[in-house]
Amino acid sequence: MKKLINAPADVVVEALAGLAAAHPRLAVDLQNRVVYRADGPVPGKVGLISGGGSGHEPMHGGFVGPGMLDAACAGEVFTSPVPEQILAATKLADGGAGVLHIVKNYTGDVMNFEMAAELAEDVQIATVVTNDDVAVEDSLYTAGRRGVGVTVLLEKIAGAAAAEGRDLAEVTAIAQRVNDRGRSMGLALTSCTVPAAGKPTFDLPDDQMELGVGIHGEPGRRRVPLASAHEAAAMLVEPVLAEIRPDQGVLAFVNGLGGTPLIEQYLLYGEVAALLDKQGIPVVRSLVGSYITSLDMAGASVTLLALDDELLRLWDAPVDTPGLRWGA
Amino acid sequence: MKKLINAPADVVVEALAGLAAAHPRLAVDLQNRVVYRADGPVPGKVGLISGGGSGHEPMHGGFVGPGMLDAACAGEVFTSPVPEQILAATKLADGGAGVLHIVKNYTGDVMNFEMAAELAEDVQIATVVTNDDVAVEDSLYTAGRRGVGVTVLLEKIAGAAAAEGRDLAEVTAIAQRVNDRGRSMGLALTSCTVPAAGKPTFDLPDDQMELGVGIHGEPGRRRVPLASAHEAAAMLVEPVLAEIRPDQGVLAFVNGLGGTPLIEQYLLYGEVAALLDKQGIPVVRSLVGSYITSLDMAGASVTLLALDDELLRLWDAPVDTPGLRWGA
Amino acid sequence: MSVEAWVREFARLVTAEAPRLTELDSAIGDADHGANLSRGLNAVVSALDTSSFPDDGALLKKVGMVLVSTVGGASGPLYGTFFLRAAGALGDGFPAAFRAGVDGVAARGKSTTGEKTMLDALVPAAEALAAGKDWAAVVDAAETGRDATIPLVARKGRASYLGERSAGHLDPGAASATLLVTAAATTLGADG
Amino acid sequence: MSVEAWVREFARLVTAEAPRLTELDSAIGDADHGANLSRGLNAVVSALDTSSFPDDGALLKKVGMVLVSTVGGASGPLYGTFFLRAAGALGDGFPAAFRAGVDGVAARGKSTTGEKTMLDALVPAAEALAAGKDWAAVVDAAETGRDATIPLVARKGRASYLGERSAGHLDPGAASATLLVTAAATTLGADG
Ligand SMILES: Nc1ncnc2c1ncn2[C@@H]1O[C@H](COP(=O)(O)OP(=O)(O)O)[C@@H](O)[C@H]1O
Ligand SMILES: Nc1ncnc2c1ncn2[C@@H]1O[C@H](COP(=O)(O)OP(=O)(O)O)[C@@H](O)[C@H]1O
Ligand SMILES: [Mg+2]
Ligand SMILES: [Mg+2]
Ligand SMILES: [Mg+2]
Ligand SMILES: [Mg+2]
Repeated sequence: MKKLINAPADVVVEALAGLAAAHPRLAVDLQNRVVYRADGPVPGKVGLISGGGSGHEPMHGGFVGPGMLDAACAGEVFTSPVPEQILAATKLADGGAGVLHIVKNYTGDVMNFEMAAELAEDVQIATVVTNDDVAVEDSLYTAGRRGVGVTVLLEKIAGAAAAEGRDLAEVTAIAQRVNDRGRSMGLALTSCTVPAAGKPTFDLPDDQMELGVGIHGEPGRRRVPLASAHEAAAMLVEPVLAEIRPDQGVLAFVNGLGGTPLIEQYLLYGEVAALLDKQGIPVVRSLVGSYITSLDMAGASVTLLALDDELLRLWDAPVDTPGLRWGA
Repeated sequence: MKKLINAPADVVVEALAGLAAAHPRLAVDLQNRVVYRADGPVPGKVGLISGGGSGHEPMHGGFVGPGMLDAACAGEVFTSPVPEQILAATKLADGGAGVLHIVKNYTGDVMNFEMAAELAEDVQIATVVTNDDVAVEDSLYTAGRRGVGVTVLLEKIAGAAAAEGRDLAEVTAIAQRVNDRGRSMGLALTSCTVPAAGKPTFDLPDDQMELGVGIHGEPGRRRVPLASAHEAAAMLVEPVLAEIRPDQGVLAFVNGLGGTPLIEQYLLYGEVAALLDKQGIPVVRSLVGSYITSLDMAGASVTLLALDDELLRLWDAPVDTPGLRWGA
Repeated sequence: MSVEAWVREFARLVTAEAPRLTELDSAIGDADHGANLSRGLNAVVSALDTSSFPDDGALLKKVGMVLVSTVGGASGPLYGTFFLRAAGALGDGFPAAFRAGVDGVAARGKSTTGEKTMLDALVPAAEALAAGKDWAAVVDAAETGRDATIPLVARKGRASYLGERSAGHLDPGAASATLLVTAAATTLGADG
Repeated sequence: MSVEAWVREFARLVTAEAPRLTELDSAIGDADHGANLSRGLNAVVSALDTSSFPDDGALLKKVGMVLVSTVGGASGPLYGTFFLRAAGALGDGFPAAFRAGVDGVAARGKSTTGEKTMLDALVPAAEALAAGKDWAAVVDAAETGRDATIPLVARKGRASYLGERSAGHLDPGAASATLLVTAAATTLGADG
């Protein structure tokens, strides 16, 4: 394992300390591993929090700031945070108008957020669970689909809605709409290495890739021969398009998983854009970069969000976080 | 070699096409591999161009936009662009007030920019050569030091000066001051793989790292045992501090080399900040991210820029590019 | 009978087996089950070392709360709920307490047997206990349930994302749950 | 004597040896010397195939311009300058033209022999040509100069960044420059 870290057990706290040091407008409660707006909570504004295992940076801590999250709590690497942390984040985000919990659909995340919500007696809480990963079969009888790339877009758009002064029900409805209109699919060229494990989670021969991979180093749905970017784009875009109705154009999001550099992400984006163009689907906005990662995994995911006028307007609204920033 | 690409020979053009597709306010001359402002050139404004081998994304194409570069030309991977490309970029950036060539100090870059400047008869050209890498001994009798991380900061700051309406001599002087006041040092945990070569440029045992590495997969100054982030920070910061006089505080820039995820970059930033704090050097601004990369190389570099009032003000000025964006 | 000894023995076994639990989790999960549980059980042992409790119910409640607040992931709330629920039912005897814990896991996890989870080891053990079987039979029930997860296609937890590819691997939670049962047999069985 | 044959033979050798040139560049550079030069010489061959030239000087000038505009890196301007300068001096005979080319490389690269560059092969070859040595001796001079780069510590080009670590490796540019000389011997020597 080759990583710029000290002891594996300290990775999360030390990375949070670095984030806080680099961004003076963020504060961090190192005990509870909560990143929050140093100028928060904003009175009268709906608070937004998210959280999850670490290893997905900049998500979520890097999305704390005006126009996006009010607080984020970080679990151990790939391990959802515990209720106490979520509760601490909730309180730090509560400006009196209620708090939206943005939860990625993983059993651990869902249960820990549920327990936190049960404990947060004096704060009004709403929850939205993202489950956009089309690699996983959608079924009532299973844990269901994972929450992946849509989470980033949702945090931005719901954050803009809250910044506009919408109430908790409205912000929740918008968040839910983002989740409903967005889908994702990912692939891995290499495994990641969890610091505490010290070796790659899975072995992947040089001539193969994992298709339908998540963001926790879990193996994908199937192993396929290493493909060109052109073929890979089709493998990612087609199952996504099978599930959304982009009547007013899409936001196309190509995401690097941590070990794949930007040159490849842009090359893949070009293939994705060409494919959408061929299908007559206008790309109204785009996002290319490593925003929801899986430690050092090489690979990428594609998320398409079927925009509507309101989602587009909220996407374009100012945001001022370490990970996403414009108009500010 | 596992990369999201098609044919190795097409990587550069296809990545540029993707960049242009993702950022409608950028245009790209695919023939000359020049990225330029779609709304440019700006009449009366000093034009800024840079260029170099590809494989360092987002640098330089991702730094084209208001407040930074007017155009950038991309050579083959790790190969400086040819004079024709540089000339094309110069013309696309020329708003009548002259063009600043920002050149990283590599023999090939310097010679190709020189030849381009000789050919650009009707444009007034000034040149600044960045050479901030303290890993290389500074000597009149050699090729001298490499231009690395300072280039990013210089493009931002000189870009802001040009946007303010400064003339070519003033913009050049400010650019030169950034170079003089900034120094960098890098290390690699792994080699990168050049697409056309198909295999890692060098082998690096699991328990070693290359200290004093550049951004072209060239081996570093020496191979040292794999160190903790704490020790690595000292190895990077100390030789840099030996060469600058940060009388008014520094801009601290921790840069990922392409294969190192943000969680490690922030962790390293925390170590760098702690070290500077211990030495009583105030960190006035910071930048953490993969801004000048070496394909998929795992590793990081530290750049410190000794700020002064004017450099700080220009750093804070609005910038609107794919790679750096604020205030816009 | 000492539930404290049971918990300490569980902690000892998990710590010893942590690498293997993580290994199992690498195959069909995210390579953290051993790290998660041993982190939590270390915290439990510290809490036991530094506190005293009015009764066993209070002790188990504390165990549950420490697990909930230190483990995270899926197994934190599940094992935490197990001990919290067991604590509340301890007055009805160990088999009833164990059953209550297992029911808590099923409720918290919205899961049942046959979905390739810790329940596949826990439920047979609870049934064997309820039927008054001896400890060897109880451990055997857990182990049989655990091994029976191998061919299953996961429907709950992270392994469910693998679909058919989850078959052929032992569920890490079923492995750790079997340690819980083994620990009970070693400690509670000694005087039972 | 045909300079066109010379250039074509140089292109053939570089294409054949490209992987080895890149290999040499991996050790002390950035792993692209073979790719750079073969890309440029492919373009040169295309240009030769599709154009005709009034004289050899015009042809060599075209070769230089194509190299400058297709190779990039350090070797593009250097080999480009070599051919551009050689083109201008061809009227004074091949040895003088070759010398002019070599001087152009030194001027463009601000370099001299002993710095572990292509000049270490080019300069001895130019001197052997000037001294009227036969082609075998000219090639031998280039090869000896090339091999003498191995122990040198690089002072110019990318290898200079390695400092002492650059010693022990053959300079890739010296290797490609030796192919230029070999190509001259094979083609120009045939009728000389
Ligand atoms: N819904 C559920 N019901 C019961 N047990 C579950 C459920 N989901 C997961 N588990 C158990 O949790 C184990 C995984 O625990 P762990 O690796 O610590 O958490 P995570 O999956 O969050 O990384 C699985 O092996 C399985 O036995
Ligand atoms: N200043 C110089 N003078 C002469 N030759 C040089 C100089 N700098 C580099 N070279 C030659 O160029 C070769 C490298 O060429 P190439 O790999 O194509 O370019 P780059 O170093 O830009 O990647 C070196 O091996 C060396 O022989
Ligand atoms: Mg986990
Ligand atoms: Mg090169
Ligand atoms: Mg797990
Ligand atoms: Mg080279």
